[in-house]
Amino acid sequence: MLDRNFYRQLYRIRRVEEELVRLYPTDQITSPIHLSIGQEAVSVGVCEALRPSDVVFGTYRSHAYYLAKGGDLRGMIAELYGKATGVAQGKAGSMHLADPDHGVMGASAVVASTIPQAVGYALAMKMRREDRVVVVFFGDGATEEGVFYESLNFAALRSLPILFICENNSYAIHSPLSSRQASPDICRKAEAMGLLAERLETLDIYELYARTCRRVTELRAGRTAPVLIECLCYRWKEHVGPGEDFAAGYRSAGECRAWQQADVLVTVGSRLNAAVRQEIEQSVEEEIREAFAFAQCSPFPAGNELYTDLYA
Amino acid sequence: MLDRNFYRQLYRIRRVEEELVRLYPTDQITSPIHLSIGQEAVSVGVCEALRPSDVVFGTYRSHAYYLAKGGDLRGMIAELYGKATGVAQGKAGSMHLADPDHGVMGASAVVASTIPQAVGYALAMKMRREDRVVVVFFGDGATEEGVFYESLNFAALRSLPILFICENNSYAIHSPLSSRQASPDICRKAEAMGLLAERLETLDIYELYARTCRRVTELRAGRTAPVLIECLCYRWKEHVGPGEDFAAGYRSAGECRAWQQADVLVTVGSRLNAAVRQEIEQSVEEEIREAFAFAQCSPFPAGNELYTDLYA
Amino acid sequence: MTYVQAVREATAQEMARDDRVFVMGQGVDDFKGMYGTTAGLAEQFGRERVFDLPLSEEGTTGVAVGAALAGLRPIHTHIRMDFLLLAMNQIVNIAAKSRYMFGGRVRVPLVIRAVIGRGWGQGAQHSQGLHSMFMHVPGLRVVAPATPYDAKGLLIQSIRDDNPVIFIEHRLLYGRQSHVPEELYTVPFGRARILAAGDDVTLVGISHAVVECLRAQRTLSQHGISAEVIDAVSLSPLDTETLAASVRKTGRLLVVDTAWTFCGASAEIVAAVAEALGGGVPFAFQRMGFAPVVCPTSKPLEKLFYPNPQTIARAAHRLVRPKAPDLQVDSAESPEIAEFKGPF
Amino acid sequence: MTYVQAVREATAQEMARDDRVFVMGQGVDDFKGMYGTTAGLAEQFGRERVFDLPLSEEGTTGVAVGAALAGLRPIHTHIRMDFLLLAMNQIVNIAAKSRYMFGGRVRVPLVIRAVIGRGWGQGAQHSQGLHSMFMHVPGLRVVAPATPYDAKGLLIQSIRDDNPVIFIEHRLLYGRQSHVPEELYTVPFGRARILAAGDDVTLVGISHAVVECLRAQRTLSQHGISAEVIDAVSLSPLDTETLAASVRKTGRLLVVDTAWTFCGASAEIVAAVAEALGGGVPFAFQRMGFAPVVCPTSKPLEKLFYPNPQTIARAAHRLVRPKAPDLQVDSAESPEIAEFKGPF
Ligand SMILES: Cc1ncc(C[n+]2csc(CCOP(=O)(O)OP(=O)(O)O)c2C)c(N)n1
Ligand SMILES: Cc1ncc(C[n+]2csc(CCOP(=O)(O)OP(=O)(O)O)c2C)c(N)n1
Ligand SMILES: [Mg+2]
Ligand SMILES: [Mg+2]
Repeated sequence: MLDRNFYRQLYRIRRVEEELVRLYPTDQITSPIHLSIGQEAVSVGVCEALRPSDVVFGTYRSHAYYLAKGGDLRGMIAELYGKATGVAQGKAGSMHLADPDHGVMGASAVVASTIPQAVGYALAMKMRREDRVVVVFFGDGATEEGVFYESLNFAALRSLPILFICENNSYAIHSPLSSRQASPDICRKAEAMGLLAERLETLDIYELYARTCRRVTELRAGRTAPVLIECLCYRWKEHVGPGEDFAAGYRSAGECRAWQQADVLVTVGSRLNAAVRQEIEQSVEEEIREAFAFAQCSPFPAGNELYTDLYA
Repeated sequence: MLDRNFYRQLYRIRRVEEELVRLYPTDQITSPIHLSIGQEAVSVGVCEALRPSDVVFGTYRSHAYYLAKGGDLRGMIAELYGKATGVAQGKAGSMHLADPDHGVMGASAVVASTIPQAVGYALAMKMRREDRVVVVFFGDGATEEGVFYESLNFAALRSLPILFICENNSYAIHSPLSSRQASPDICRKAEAMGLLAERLETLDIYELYARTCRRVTELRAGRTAPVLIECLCYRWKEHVGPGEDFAAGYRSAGECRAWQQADVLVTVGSRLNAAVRQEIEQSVEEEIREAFAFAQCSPFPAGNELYTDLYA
Repeated sequence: MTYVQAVREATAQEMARDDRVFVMGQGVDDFKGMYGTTAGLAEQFGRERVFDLPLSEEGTTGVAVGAALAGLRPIHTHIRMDFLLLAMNQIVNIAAKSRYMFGGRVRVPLVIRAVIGRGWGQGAQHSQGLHSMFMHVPGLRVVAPATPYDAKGLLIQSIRDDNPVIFIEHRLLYGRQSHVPEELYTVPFGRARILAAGDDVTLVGISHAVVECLRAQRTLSQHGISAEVIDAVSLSPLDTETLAASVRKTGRLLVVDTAWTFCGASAEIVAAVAEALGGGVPFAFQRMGFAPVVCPTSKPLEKLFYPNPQTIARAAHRLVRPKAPDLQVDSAESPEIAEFKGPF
Repeated sequence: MTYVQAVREATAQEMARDDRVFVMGQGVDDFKGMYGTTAGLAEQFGRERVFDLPLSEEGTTGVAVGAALAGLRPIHTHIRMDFLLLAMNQIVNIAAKSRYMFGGRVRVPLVIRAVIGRGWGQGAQHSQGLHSMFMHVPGLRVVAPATPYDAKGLLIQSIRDDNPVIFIEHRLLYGRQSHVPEELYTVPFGRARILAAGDDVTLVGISHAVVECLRAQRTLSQHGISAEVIDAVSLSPLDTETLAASVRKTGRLLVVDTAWTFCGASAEIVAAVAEALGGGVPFAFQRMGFAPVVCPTSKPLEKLFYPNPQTIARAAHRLVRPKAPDLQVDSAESPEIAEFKGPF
């Protein structure tokens, strides 16, 4: 069952983004997209361990965790197309995707800036004595922002039910981690702030899932300090946009190849029998086709929409 | 010789602040003062190990390091009195004391906010291949601000000649460290950011001096990562102002008593013979009397001074 | 009841009424209790609902936003408005924008209380009135009540509002007294208050400047000039209508702010009133506020940094009688300034 | 030469002239080189003088201030102005105030380059023009050149100045071409530039809005309206004199900003011009800028968020001929907007 779920999720995210890659050159999506291709397993491994009532926060690289947590696909694609049927009626685009009905609390284009909100959401859960948890996804670059440390300290100080997931793809745009951080050990930083922390050196979705399950159970029960899991991973596409950028010189295709050879989608897929796979793939393809068609047919927001929803 | 220097510095700072305590109720000093009484040994132990060409940055609790580094006393007292003869012609007060001619680069009333400037100053030294060092003083509270981590990372990343001195008096205003930080180990945080770090559990001025000498020598030679020394110490007076506040309930007089019994001024003084001590005390008393008289006699800045020195 | 008591009462009553309301801020639970505005609240409502914060303005502002997104109603306090400069990203990029950028699917019911400091050498970084920065940003509300009555009513209104509100207090208003009803009441956003009616000139004050305008008004009346004094109260939304109606009547406008004038609230008020009156309708006006420098600590300079009842009266007099010699008034220091002995 | 090349050339020439000048910013040394404005500089001047930064805006701004205090002349770059919100404390509380609060004993020769984004769904947090926040603060200079010529001359001026300068670029100006002298030259602060002379109405544009004003001016002239187009160029200090002189002549003022209008630069310009003209001298005016909401990403909404040559021309026409029916102009999209395909 886990294999199936993993595969469906991984395949779905990958294929959604591949469709975005295919269609982006048509200029119908007129906003920046930051793709997660290659990193999907982080979102899937973590979100599979969550309940619908749990909440995630994330970044502009929003598609994988949005979908893995159960965000509405049609509303997402329509949002990227800037349509009135988008989850935010075309006001969010890819960088601010959110679907609060499904516990996806939204993204920010300012690096690290959703981290403290995730902590605040967890504070509210704790104050209300709920057994929900918050997960916040962010990149390695985010761990250079001061607010990261402020957030960890606060979360640890108040023992909040929150799991920090650092997707360490070792680059912030084109800068390698080693040129930005004196000490590359992110877990150690989290531990110094009073968290529990662990690193996953390989993109092992089963291991990530198992660890998340364990941690989340403890967090729900209020039995543990907040936790940070650092997931090493790799971005296959350019930082923003649909292309590849191995020719740019800041990283090599070879570096990527090792990750591509260990593609989690393939690993998980190989554990399913062909019929099951095919069934999953067909239904996902159908869903994706339908979602893009929906987005493309949907109307743009009317002009007066510009002025709605500023204040509640 | 070291004993003499220590004693002169310690005695001078203590007595300057005692005079401020005595005179504050006359309302001639019309700006907030944050006293270092009890913590002087940190500034003295560190600054004795510096050269005149080295540079210090600090906080609104500015008197001790300002004087220990060689900041002008008359200009300081006149500054507190808001006089035209003050180091900043009355524009700084106690919270923004600076004397760049003597390597005192100034204070800020915003917690932690001079830390990155100290790092930037050290960057300039390194770019110019100077063998100078920067020292920045700050409190335990400052280590909660995100900019502290950003600054440590940058300093470590570029191996800058800078020494971070955390004066951990275990309170930020009336809040104990334990209610503000999940993990009270500040050294560990610094180490996680790539610094070398060490803690001084007692206010041993000789030990602090020795360690500073060693560290500063290494920093000058570019042989070490930046260093943080955490000095445990205790503020004897209220957070701001001349009074005591043991009746307020957030801390006890007993807590303070242990520190007062180990008063560094007394320890160091007891190592000098009476004549030497007396000579030092007399000359310091004379200097202080003169400085306050100078301040009191000095004119206030003229009205048009309001508009000078905004732009260079 | 004093301004401090009014703020405290509004908080306590709303906390009693609505258990989603909580208070977080550096020192809110200590013996000083934010100048008394949060005194005893921790005891009354428990330390889960009234708690101290680490020194992490950006982070804790984000925490407040997150708690608001989750349906709580945080009141986040700052003993100086200057510290909000550390939290601008969370306030401007997140709090102000979340609702709109997520297509109206979330609410951010957040009150940020911030104190403008003044006097006793507060100096460069403890004296700023930064409201115009927040007024500039759609998605925020900005209020600056000058009376205990408005402080209570507007704080209740702000707590109940589903949007982020920057609630600005002034250190020198804290001792101000006025009648404040015991019951819960709200004062609406976007409503200025006419404190004194007059025909010759409109004085619009912001926060503590209102008090100084009232003093100037008394001086002016002794010299036969009838000044209408308006407390702006709500800065965003701004009650342009009330201001414009007054200027339409008096033909003269003097705006006195507790901030710099360049790109300040006073620029906006002048422009907005001119707009409302139609660009072609002339009125004499002047803006007053901080001197265009950094706030110095030395007392004589500090005094010159701020408008005072004398300079306000003189400016108003010049607007009304441009040809007459300058008004001569004796320069008594306003009592709350003379009496303020800090340190903070 | 394009705007990008002008910025790059100014930087390179000043770095060659003065070895205290250095460039630090996220990505300045990568293959994109800040949209090309820093391309090749690391190779030319070495990685010690042109270097990448961690994602730590507040901290690295403080680092730049510290290096400036030590006598170097940093140029600190930000690919979006929105990120300055993370550095407000260092900019406003430290950089702007250090010289004054230390009694004139230090200098802060610092240039902060910040880009306003627009188009291709930049959205809420990558599109803000926050200049009025900086204009509000004494101790800062704020400039926003719209032409390659001014970009080069003002950048050189800013680098040589001993004060912190917020140097604002606009993403859509980068491709703009004009003649730029090869030699080093400076353009002074505080000088607006009259780009087209006219008698009927004064159009004051800020940054990219200048380009749109020029387009509107051509449309207006086809309809017999002669618009004077002024590029504000320097926002603080502001060249009120030049603006006021024009309005004195035309009697009408339309300010078009690349920012919100409430408490914005456009409010200041209106107020400052009215002050200069004497409050009692009437002139018709209007402010235009961002719609008073958050910037949406959907293209049709994004389009409505900004003034454009058509809405500018229409507004100017209304000012000149208030009784005439609205100007009908066809709404071609400005080429740099139509051609911009992001992603950033
Ligand atoms: C505060 C801030 N600084 C800079 C940027 C520009 N920027 C956008 S994405 C990015 C890289 C972030 O890297 P990381 O956190 O590792 O996430 P990744 O893109 O690798 O997923 C940068 C620097 C930004 N958006 N926000
Ligand atoms: C950014 C900021 N937040 C809050 C304050 C208010 N404040 C002034 S001093 C202080 C305590 C700082 O504690 P610490 O760093 O330990 O220094 P200490 O006063 O103990 O020497 C606080 C919270 C401030 N000045 N700046
Ligand atoms: Mg990364
Ligand atoms: Mg302390």
